[in-house]
Amino acid sequence: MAEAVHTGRRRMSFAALSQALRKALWRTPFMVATAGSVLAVAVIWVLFPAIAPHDADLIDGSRSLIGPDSGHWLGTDQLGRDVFSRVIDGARTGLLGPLILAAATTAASTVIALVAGYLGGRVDAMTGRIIEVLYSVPPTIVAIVVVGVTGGGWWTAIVVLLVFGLPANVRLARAAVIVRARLPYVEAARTSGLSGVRIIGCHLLPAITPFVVAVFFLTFTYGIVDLSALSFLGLGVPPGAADWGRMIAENRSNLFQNAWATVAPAIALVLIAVSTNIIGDWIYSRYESHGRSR
Amino acid sequence: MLLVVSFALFSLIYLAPGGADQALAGPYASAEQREAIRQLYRLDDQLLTQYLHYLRSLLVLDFGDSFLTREPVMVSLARAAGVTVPLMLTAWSVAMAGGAALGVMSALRRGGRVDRFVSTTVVIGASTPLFATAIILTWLLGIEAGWFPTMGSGDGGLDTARHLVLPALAMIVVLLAAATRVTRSAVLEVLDEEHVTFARSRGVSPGRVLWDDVLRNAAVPLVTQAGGMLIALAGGLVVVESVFGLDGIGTLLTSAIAARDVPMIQAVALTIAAAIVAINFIVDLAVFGLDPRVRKGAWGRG
Amino acid sequence: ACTGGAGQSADLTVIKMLTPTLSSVLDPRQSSGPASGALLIALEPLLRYKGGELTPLLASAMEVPEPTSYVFTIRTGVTFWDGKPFTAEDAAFSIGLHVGDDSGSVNASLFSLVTAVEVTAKDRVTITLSEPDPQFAAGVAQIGMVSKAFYGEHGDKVGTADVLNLGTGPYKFKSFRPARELVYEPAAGYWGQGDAHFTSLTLSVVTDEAARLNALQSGEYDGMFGVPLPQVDSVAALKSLRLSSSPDLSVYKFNLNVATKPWDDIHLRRAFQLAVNREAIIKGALRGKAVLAPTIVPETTMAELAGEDATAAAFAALGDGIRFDLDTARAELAKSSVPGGLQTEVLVTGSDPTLALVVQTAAQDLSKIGIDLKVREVDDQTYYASVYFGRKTGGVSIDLFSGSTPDASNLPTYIISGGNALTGGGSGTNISDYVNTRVDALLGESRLLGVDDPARGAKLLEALETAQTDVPYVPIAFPEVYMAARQGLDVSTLDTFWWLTMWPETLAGA
Amino acid sequence: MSPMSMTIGSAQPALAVEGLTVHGPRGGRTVPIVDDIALRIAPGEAVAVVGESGSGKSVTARAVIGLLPPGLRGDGSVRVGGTSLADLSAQQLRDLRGSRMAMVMQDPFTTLNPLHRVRDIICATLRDAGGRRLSRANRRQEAVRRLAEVGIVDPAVADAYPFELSGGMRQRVGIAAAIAEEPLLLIADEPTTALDVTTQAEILALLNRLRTSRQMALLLITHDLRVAASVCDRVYVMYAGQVLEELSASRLLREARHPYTAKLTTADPPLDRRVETLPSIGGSVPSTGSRPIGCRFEPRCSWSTSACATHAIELTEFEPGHRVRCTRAGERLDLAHAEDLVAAPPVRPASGEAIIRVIKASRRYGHKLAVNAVDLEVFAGESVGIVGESGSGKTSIARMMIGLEPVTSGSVEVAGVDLAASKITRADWRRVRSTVQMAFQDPSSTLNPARSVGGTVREVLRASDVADPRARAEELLEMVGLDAAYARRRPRQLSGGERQRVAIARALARDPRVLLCDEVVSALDLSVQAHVLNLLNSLRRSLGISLVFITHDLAVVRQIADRVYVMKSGHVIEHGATEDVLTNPQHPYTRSLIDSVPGFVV
Ligand SMILES: Nc1ncnc2c1ncn2[C@@H]1O[C@H](COP(=O)(O)OP(=O)(O)OP(=O)(O)O)[C@@H](O)[C@H]1O
Ligand SMILES: Nc1ncnc2c1ncn2[C@@H]1O[C@H](COP(=O)(O)OP(=O)(O)OP(=O)(O)O)[C@@H](O)[C@H]1O
Ligand SMILES: [Mg+2]
Ligand SMILES: [Mg+2]
Repeated sequence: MAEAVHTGRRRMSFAALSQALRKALWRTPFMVATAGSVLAVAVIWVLFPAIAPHDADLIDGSRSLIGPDSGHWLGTDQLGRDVFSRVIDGARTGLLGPLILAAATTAASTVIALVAGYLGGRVDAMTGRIIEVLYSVPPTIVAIVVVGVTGGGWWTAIVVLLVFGLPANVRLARAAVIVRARLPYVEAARTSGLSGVRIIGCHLLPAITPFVVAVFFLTFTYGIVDLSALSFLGLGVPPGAADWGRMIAENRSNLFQNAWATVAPAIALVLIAVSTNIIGDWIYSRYESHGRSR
Repeated sequence: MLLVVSFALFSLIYLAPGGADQALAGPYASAEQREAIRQLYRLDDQLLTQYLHYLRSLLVLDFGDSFLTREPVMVSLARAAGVTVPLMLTAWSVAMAGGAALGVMSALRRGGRVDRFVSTTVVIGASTPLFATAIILTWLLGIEAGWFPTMGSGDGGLDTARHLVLPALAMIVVLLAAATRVTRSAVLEVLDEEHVTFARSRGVSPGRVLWDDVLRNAAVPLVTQAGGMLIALAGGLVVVESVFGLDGIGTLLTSAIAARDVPMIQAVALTIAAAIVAINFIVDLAVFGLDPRVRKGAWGRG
Repeated sequence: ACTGGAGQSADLTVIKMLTPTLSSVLDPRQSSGPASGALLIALEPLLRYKGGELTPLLASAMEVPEPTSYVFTIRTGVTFWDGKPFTAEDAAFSIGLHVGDDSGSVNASLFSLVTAVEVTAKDRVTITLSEPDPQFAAGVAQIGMVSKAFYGEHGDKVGTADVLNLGTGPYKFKSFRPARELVYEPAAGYWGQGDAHFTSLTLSVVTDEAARLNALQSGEYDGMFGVPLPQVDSVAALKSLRLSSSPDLSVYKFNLNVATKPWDDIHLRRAFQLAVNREAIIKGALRGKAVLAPTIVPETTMAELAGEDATAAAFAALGDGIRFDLDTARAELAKSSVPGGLQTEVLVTGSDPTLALVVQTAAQDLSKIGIDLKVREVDDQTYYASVYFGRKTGGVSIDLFSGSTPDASNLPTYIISGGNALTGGGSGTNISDYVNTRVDALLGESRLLGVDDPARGAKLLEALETAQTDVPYVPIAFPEVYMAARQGLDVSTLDTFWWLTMWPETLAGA
Repeated sequence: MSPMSMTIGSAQPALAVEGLTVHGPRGGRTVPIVDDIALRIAPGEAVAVVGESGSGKSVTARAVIGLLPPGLRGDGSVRVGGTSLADLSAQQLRDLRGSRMAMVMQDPFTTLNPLHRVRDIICATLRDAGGRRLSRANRRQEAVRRLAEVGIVDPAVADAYPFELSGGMRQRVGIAAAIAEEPLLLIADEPTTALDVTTQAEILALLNRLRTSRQMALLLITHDLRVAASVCDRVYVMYAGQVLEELSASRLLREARHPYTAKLTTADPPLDRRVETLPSIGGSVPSTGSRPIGCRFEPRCSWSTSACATHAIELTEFEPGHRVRCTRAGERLDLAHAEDLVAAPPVRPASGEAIIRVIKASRRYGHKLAVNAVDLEVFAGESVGIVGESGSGKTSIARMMIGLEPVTSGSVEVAGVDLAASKITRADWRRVRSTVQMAFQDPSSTLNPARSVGGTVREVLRASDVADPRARAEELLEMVGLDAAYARRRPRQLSGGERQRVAIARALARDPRVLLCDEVVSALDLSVQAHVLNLLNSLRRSLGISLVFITHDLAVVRQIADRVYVMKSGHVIEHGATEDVLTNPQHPYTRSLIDSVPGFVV
């Protein structure tokens, strides 16, 4: 009996899942689908850098700055490195940095918001105070100052962007949590004696999950934009790394020789940023309309 | 907050490799020469001593002279602000006005073609890094079309205005996107409110409904966010000024950092911090003026 | 920037030029090298560098009664822009500004041997050195003369945008934005013959490379001194501009610090040297706009002093010793204390992007023998602090060292003399902290000789050869220096020491 | 041309709606929301539209005034005072609004523009002789006059902002604004739902007064049958987008002919006595898009025939002025009416030790004392009601009893544990948790949407170390009248009443001795409310647990509470046996509360 119920449930949930998936795909706007495919391509680049036609770091002075041809689809840069391969290789830093940033920001802000929002009282007030102070500080300026002075580089930039980007996210997440911490089902969970960890993990977290996912994507977008701006200013990744921001900066004065060396990474950068933004926005708006109708 | 910022900066520079002595003495300087300069600027004092000394001079509103240019930092700051402030304010106000207009337009045509077009463009605008926008604009309008100078801040007056067109435009593109977004969602939210329907049910003319009921209510969140956007714009300042070779606050900051010009870094950072405080205050004031609920609440408390 | 008119070159009287660097203060103490080019047309020096020679300017004559004594006769009839006469007092004051450790002058190293600056007669200034210095006169040509009274009046505000400075030159300062832009106007009643050619002259610095290129292309500027190598091709592509090039007295080199483990090991240094593919670097990173460097002094500079034949022979020998040869490099490495190779970090500064390109290219070949170079970009201050002033590197560093005077001994004195090793208490320009008594002896002897004595050249050559065997440096290339200007402006004769000359005259084609 | 110039004979109805249909999107399709509605209101007549939530009342009202929300489309003919709206230009339609018809909405807290002063809101549409907006002084004067008309005599109110006013005042301002141009027809969409009972009575009285004094037709939308019966002349009963019955108000409670109407009236708990069980209607309202083809009430109807399910039913005249959409309207069905219900046995007074003892407990929020020195006791097995106007502190006291809200002063003892103590041990908390549990008001958020029903209950069981959570969970669901199969459902697959039942099951999972119910039925439709009330009563009987039942509805409290506490501004002003308090109130406030209930006479 128990067996039958079990399998029955599984089959049902599978059917429900596939149906939900089909429905979701069907209803997905064209833009979001496009954005998704762009991201997918980028992820493939990150996972399989070997698909690049050349070694992205292979320097060959005799082939410097040639235009696109059959060997080098997007030509070469100043040191004769293959631009196309570098754009592919650039996906790693291009996505990894924002990914780390977004993951860390999302995780940290969610945890802080959940704990502060759930506990309320003095903890929450303290968090709120700190956040208010940090909130009005523009992270990029701080990153420029700190990285500029310490010469810290990429990781420092990420940490600074994380610390100073956090308040905005904590603020949003905290607002979401506080609303939900007052929901009857959460209060019911409290009064029925569930542990705080369980309430936070099983009731509050799922309630703000779409929100968290949206924040993740949006932070990701800002991560791309901010980190590439720092790289562009020479404050991010070390020279020589195939990073889109840096490639743009390095090749910008060679526009006349091989424009693709600048344009290709710029296109990649903008496409990825736009894609994550579209997806984040989409999730967020769905979440928001859900929130409203509820 | 200003104190925190200033102290944090002080320690940061104190701990950073290299110092003003190097910048002043040049790469061929001997240890003795650098030592002499360190003595002169008291760079070898304890962090706290230096800081207290600095604070003391701040108290009498003396921000000191720049190590590098020997000018009072306030003079350099004022010169840089002469470029940055008009740039920021123009970009910001144009973007706010345009964003508000676009946002209202697309909100009123929710789901329509205009809305979808605006929303899409806005996403692209918002997620294109500022430097990329700047480069594209330089290339299109500066070089290909040759309409505007791509570099420098001009010789004052109309010429400066011409020089600021492209940098302002670059900032506008990014900010406009954000402003449009905020306006759109604010207006949508207000449109869903009952009092809008109520006003319409009483035959109030659409223009009045739009103005009195929709826009005035949507203005509150917009104004609240407008300050934040102006602040966020400061982050892009360094990039824009660098791409367009402008001698504004951002450039001043980076060059001061490069030379470890402590008084200058402090002055710039404090100015930015003070500007942020001021912006937030103005926003609060504006919201105070706009929203009687806030106003009355404040009266009740005070 | 053209004032219009018939479109002839003679009508170019308002020009704006880009320059690599401007100082933050209009004070000779705060500018050296190309930055001084902005000062020396307004704050004239005692001696003017012209056509490779030093000619009298504010000094009507220079005598060297003994190698440690220089006597300058001050020209009469020279007036400052305010009409006051230029006196020996002013000259002594101007030189004195740079003497001493506490002078705060970036040019102090040029005057480090000075023991006294005295006004020995109404129109006479005598300078006493502690030891002979063949480059001293060239140093004097690098510093502008200022007014003692003006300095007394304005104190440390001299040179700021508000106060500017007072000089004797045909161009006077009109407005100044620190480190950014300097505008000159003709000085009324110039003491010398011939008025300023340009009615308005502007020098600007644009740090962003692309912005610079855009500005050149849009015609906002009329030319540029010292086009950075990576940009040369782009500038060359601009139809409106003409480019000229000349050899530079500067050298890209790896510094292998002999006092830092494991680089104290000659085998390791040799292995490193053999594994650097300098041709590849020149072709790629330097865009072919540089000459292979067998040692740290360019052949032309050396040849002027030591003679063509002797120099050519010596350079050929030097060049043979440092061929790119990976197999030999491997063999050397095997003999070293780190036969398996090593990994180390090389700092580069963002203000010269070429450095990073050079290291990256070198790293590709070095990695083949197991020496793994990681590039880290830092800002100028960190770079100087680590490379020049302290030895906070893993032992390997890279720099572009530029001569401060045209003399052939300039580079060797800074780079390989033990006195400039940090370990010897020197300024640290001997980045490898290389101390070799033989080399020091040779350099010392060369100083005692006459400025144009070919024997001096021979001693320098020998010093270079001796130092080479110890591989403290791996010379890579001598970059060329490029000037660009629109038609009608003549940059063809401006060389790497353009800033020591009366360059506006050259530009005007006078 | 202005509609003002049209002449309207008194013979013309104030409102005549024919064949009104509104379509809207649902799940990607366009479905009808309301179907073929016909309404007719004579000048000066008051007509009610009643029906449960989602039946299409608001959509109908919006369609009449021509302000459907975006995405909805209406067809059919609407004539106001003889003018067909379809013939009008947008400008003319706008002129008609406010001057010929106006609307008052449900929530007085959101219908007024928060940024405008009362005088500007009221006078927004008024013009002087020259067609210009009134000057500020004129606006103020005019506003004061009109406020007086709706019973606000304080002239300062004209200069106030809406947020400075109480709910009742705001609704009056809303009415004053709506009738500023003396319309022929006033549509009031649940104008009192958000208000206190006492205020509600005043507003209804005001509307009635205005209607007679101005000969203004009133279309009153409500779900409160008693309001409809007491205030209006005629009633339309709506269900699932259709009018099921149209009859005179006097017949509504006693002589309804449609089984749905009849059931609804019996499900409405009587105020004057306590009944054994309240009749309820099984099933739930079909959602738009999945309505039956035949009679829409057929699935829930106990008199349905096979034909009911397959054929659409016409609205037919049963008697003059009484139309019914039912095939069996003419037959004599054994339709029960309110009088026929069996009275409940008298209450036995509770005895023994108090489980919860609240002594001089207060709760302060900032400057506001929400609960002020309240004494309250709950004994084993009894049912305690707490009634009072909105904001009187009912919820706060309940939350204090379960430890969700700290006690500012006084003490709250639960099973011997003082919740006001600064430190409470884990064991003590455990004891408190297994003594009291709570069910909340809002059915839509009372369950975690991400968890299945079974999961929700089992989670609590696991936390209290029950041996076989799965079996016990099914047992609990059955106890609240839900099939074990419900365990697998998600909250969104449940109706409001079902959710409330699951919430009760979850509360019972800890085997509490006291169950706190904070307005558990106020958001539910009448038919479902009866279910939940019956459930609670039967649980009390079978399990012997005590109930603390918070409500503002006196009729409900009568059905469920043995003793009742009446609260006002944080104080308990009266308490005693329900029977005594309701029939013989001692405190004037209690009396006014009772008097405010429409149609109820002590
Ligand atoms: N804008 C809309 N878009 C789609 N469907 C809507 C919209 N507004 C209302 N509906 C649907 O129309 C139906 C009737 O809604 P309506 O608001 O008229 O009900 P009601 O009788 O007023 O209920 P209540 O008593 O809860 O106010 C509901 O099922 C609702 O889902
Ligand atoms: N968290 C809170 N912060 C501040 N004030 C509060 C809070 N909760 C309640 N109040 C105030 O305390 C008073 C009593 O509120 P409570 O919710 O107990 O009333 P109630 O009788 O349950 O009202 P209702 O019938 O509207 O539910 C109200 O004036 C309310 O505004
Ligand atoms: Mg409704
Ligand atoms: Mg309540």
